[in-house]
Amino acid sequence: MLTNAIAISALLFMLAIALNFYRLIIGPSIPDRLAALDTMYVNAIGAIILFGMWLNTTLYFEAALLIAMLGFISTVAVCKYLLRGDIIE
Amino acid sequence: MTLLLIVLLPLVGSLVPIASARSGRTTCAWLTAILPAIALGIAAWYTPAVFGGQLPQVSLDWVPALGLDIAFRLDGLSLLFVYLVLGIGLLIILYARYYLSEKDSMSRFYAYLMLFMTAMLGIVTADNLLLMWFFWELTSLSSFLLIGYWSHLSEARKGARMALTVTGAGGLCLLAGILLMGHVVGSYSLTTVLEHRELIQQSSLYQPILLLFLLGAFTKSAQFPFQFWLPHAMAAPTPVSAYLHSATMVKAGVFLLARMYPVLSGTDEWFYIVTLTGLATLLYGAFFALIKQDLKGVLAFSTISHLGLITLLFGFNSKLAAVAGVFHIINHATFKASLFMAAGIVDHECGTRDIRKLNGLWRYMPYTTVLAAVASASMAGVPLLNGFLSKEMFLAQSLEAQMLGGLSWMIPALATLGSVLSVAYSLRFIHDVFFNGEPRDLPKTPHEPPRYMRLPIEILILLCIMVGILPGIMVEPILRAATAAVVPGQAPEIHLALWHGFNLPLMMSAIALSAGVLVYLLRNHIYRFHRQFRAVNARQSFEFSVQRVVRSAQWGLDRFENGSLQRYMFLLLLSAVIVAAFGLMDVPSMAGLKSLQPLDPVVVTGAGILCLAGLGTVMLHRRRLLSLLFLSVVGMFVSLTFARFSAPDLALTQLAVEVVTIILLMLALFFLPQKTPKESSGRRVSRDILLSMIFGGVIASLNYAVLTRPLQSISTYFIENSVPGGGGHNIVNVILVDFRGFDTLGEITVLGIAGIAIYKLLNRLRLFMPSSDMEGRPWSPDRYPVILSSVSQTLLPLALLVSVFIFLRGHNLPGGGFIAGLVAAVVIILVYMSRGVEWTQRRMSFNYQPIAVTGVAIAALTGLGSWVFNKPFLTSSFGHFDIPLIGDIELATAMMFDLGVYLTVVGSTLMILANLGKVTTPHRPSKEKQ
Amino acid sequence: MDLRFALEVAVSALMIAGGIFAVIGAMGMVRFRDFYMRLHGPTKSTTLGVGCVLLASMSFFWLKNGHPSLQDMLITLFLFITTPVSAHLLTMSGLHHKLPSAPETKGQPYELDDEDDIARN
Amino acid sequence: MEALYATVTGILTACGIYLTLRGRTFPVVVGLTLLSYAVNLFLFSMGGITTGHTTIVDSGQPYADPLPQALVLTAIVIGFAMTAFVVILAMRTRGDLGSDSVDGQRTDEPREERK
Repeated sequence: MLTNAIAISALLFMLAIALNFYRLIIGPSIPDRLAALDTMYVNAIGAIILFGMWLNTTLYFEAALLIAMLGFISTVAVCKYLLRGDIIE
Repeated sequence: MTLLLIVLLPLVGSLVPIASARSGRTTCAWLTAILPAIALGIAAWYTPAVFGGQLPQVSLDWVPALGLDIAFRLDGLSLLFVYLVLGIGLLIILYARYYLSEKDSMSRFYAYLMLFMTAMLGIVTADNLLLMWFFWELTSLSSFLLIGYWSHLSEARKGARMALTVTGAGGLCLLAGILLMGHVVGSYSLTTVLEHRELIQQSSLYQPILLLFLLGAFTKSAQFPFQFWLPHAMAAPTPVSAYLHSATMVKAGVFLLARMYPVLSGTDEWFYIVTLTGLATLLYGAFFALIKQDLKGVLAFSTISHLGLITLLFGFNSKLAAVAGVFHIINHATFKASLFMAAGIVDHECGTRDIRKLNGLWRYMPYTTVLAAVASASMAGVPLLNGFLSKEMFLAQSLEAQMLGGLSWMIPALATLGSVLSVAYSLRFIHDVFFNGEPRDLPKTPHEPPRYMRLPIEILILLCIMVGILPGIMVEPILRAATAAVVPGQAPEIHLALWHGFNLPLMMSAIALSAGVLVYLLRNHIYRFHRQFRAVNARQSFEFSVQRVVRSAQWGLDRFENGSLQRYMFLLLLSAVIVAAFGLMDVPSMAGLKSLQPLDPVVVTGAGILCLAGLGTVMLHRRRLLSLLFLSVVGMFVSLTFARFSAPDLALTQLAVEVVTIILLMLALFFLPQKTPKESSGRRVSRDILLSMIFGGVIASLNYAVLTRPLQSISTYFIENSVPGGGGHNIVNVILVDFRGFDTLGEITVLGIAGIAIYKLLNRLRLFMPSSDMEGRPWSPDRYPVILSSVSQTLLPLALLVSVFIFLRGHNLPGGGFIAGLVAAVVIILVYMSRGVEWTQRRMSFNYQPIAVTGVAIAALTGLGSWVFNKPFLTSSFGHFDIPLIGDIELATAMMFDLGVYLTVVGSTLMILANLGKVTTPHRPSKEKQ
Repeated sequence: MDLRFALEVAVSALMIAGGIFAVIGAMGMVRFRDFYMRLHGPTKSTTLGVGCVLLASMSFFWLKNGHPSLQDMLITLFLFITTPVSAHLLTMSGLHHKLPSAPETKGQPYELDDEDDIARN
Repeated sequence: MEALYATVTGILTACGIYLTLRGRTFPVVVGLTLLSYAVNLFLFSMGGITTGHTTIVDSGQPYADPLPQALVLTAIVIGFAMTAFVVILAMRTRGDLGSDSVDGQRTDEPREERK
């Protein structure tokens, strides 16, 4: 049962990511795309966690952890760029 | 071993004049003379042995792999030349002392001269062809320096360049020939080569070898059609001409002929090429010697003609001819050197070399007149002088030559013609210069030269006469020895004598003498005859051809190198893809035997997004920010791919690097245009698309081919030894910090260097900062959004904890120094972003360069540490510790190494990003200041 | 055994729910009319979805190893700290870009700019 | 799976190559980054693409080839360093020549706002 659940959920997450990517492509505005990117990061976390469960190993959790941190940071960077142009000032 | 000294002493001697430049001209000259004198003594010491038929040799390894060793030999031929080079060299040193004027730097001249002497001695004594070639080119170089000694005269410069070009080119041909010969014989040792006459002459490479060697020889001794450089080399100071262009350097060519005579001669090719060249040179030189108006020009052309004569002699495939050739080498050296010196004296005392002005000098310098007269008589081949003997032999041999069949009579005829001309120009040299009326408007009033300036000439003249009268005693032994080296098999019966009775040769020289006088008397007709030809200036045509070569080279270069990196990139990639494609063509089938893995929808979706993101990056590359967003999607999915295919470490690293890269590009983008203008032509775009598609195709098929083939991995060793050897369970990390620790050390060093280089590049970088973004919106006034700054502050310790955590577990589970370092760096960058440089700097008041350097140092020291316990570099030892929550970890020395990696990564990354961020700070003062 | 089965059911349910939430969030992101509405999707639904999955995995590995994995907690922590902040920043940049807002969007965003000024001084 | 993987690598390579052939520094840098992604994927796949394998000793799963992973790991980091270097060079070019064209000729932006 668990494996099926994992499979279904993974598919759903992939679908979600695909949709985000669609938004990233069509835009229209840069903040839109950025939001899409950020959401992709978040969904990627879910996907990786599921993958870990599927292989039933915790080896991939660091990846998720890093995405959680670094995805945020890159979003911040782009926002800062949009707002101030110079991200380290 | 003492044999080496013959070459070494002059080499050392080239330093003496420089050292003793201060201590007066005469002293300098004497000091310089000492070492060659000693070398001459050594040669003399060897002489009995050589005459006794022994062959002193010495050999040291230099580059055995190339068959190149420092080997010298001293057979008869070498000895003869050693005597010439050193003996005449000493005389020249003496002569030059008085010839050179006060303003000429004497030490420089002597240094060049000694260098040349060394080279010359090297050629004649080398026992290894490559070594000989080395010295051969050295003579070209040093002669370049000597001819260009008066570098303020364009004449001298041009002449020197010409000489260098011609002889240097010939030298390269010689090298090719030597390599071929070495290939045939299988050794470059002269001794060995000389034993393989048949082998060489049978081999199919004989013609090329012969041709290349002859090219070398002919260019060096100014044989037709390469003779043109010699007259222009007369721009050199006369001592140089006397030394190089009579006695030594131009003799190197004929020396080569003599040296290779045993192996190369005796074939028809040899006969035809060498004889005809020699004959042509003989006549050409003789004719122009007769009509030149420049004193040294006359001598130069006469030298050419005599070299032709010697070549001709070597051309006849008869032993006696070779003997005559060697003999004439000696004679020519003696009388021609003295003639040059005499001409030098005239030039020196009268201030001109123009024969039309020089007349009747005998009144002013009777003594010199006598010397010159004797020398030129010897050149003309007047009996009782050495020139006569060798000319006799020459004429005799010319009668022997039968190879031309029905036309054989032409050789003696032409030979006689040559000697007729030589008589004529010798006569002219004397009569026009020293007699024949009064001198016309000379710059100076001539008078006898200083005593010691004449001494060298006197000595040489003395030799001429002695040899001429008592050849048997004077030269026969050395001639025998030399011939033994030149002529294979048992030496021919040499009988040097003044009087062979009334015979054809004698008659021929009688004809030559009388006809020569006649020709001289009729010279004006010859001038008139010659004047109708347009004079070709060899130098101009040479310079012109050089220019043409340069221009064509420039043209060829411009075809490729038009300064556009874009174009270079294209060419580079094109060639790369061609190479790769050819590699792929050898692969019989694309797909290997390995069974494929099934697809699953998740992977397909991911792959699709990855590709689309890549394409998006390309399509939107004009709107740079957007393409960055797509780029980060690519990065994320690449790392997901790594995770998917069981490489967690890679996934982590890729993630961190991707974020860092985005931040970096963002920072840079601020200073760069936001949009890329449309400038590449449609043709270029389509061309590039085509190339990149081909490239992608090649890579894809290559990758597929690899993936579908069963692979045998070499990693089993690492897998087995990871725990016992490295004390870590994460094999990837153990490989990084332990097995391949040395590579990692190199890599972090590169990282540190890159960081420092960037730090330097940013130094005093002046950029302009847009005050608004691309839509012209002014920047938001809110510098540090409150929420962001507070959150990032709370996040900081947590994130650093994570980085430490990743670092500590890295040895056993995914993680490690690289990743942890990147994470830490990124987090600190977050603080920079949210709080600004001032704030951060105030709290983290240290530079990052030291951190990076410390990191590299720690890593290196860890490696060295294992030496203390005399283990090999980077051997790791480890013990177990149990830390709650993180679990059992080894504190291995590898851990220390990893710490080094960690610090380096943190340091360099921050060095790059923080410094880049700081660029703007001084220009945008923050609120905290006020 | 029974308990175990129940837990498995719960975990599976959580995962499915997470997936659904994620898709809903993405749908919202695609379908909503203007930027400010679109932000609702990720900020709420997606976070919730991933939260569910995290919860699922936490209990899953608790089941498996007897103790919850540290990383799960850390991830959750990060996620719940960062998402709001990034959302906030996104809104700020949206406002800064003066993105058009559909009539349904409440509040006149542009006055917020002045608020920014106030916040600054 | 293999075919898909190879295709992706190929496409990424193509994108990278195309961008590196552009005439401005920034696209070239982006292109280099893409290219390095592609190359890393390629190198990584030399150890075979495996699912659910591991590089952790005795964790019960079969081993993936650790060597390519180790090499790629450092390659990624060094790649970043080089990208950074190129970027800074690009900035330097812009600063000194006032143009961001790779050939460093055309000065196209007004050099105002020098602070």
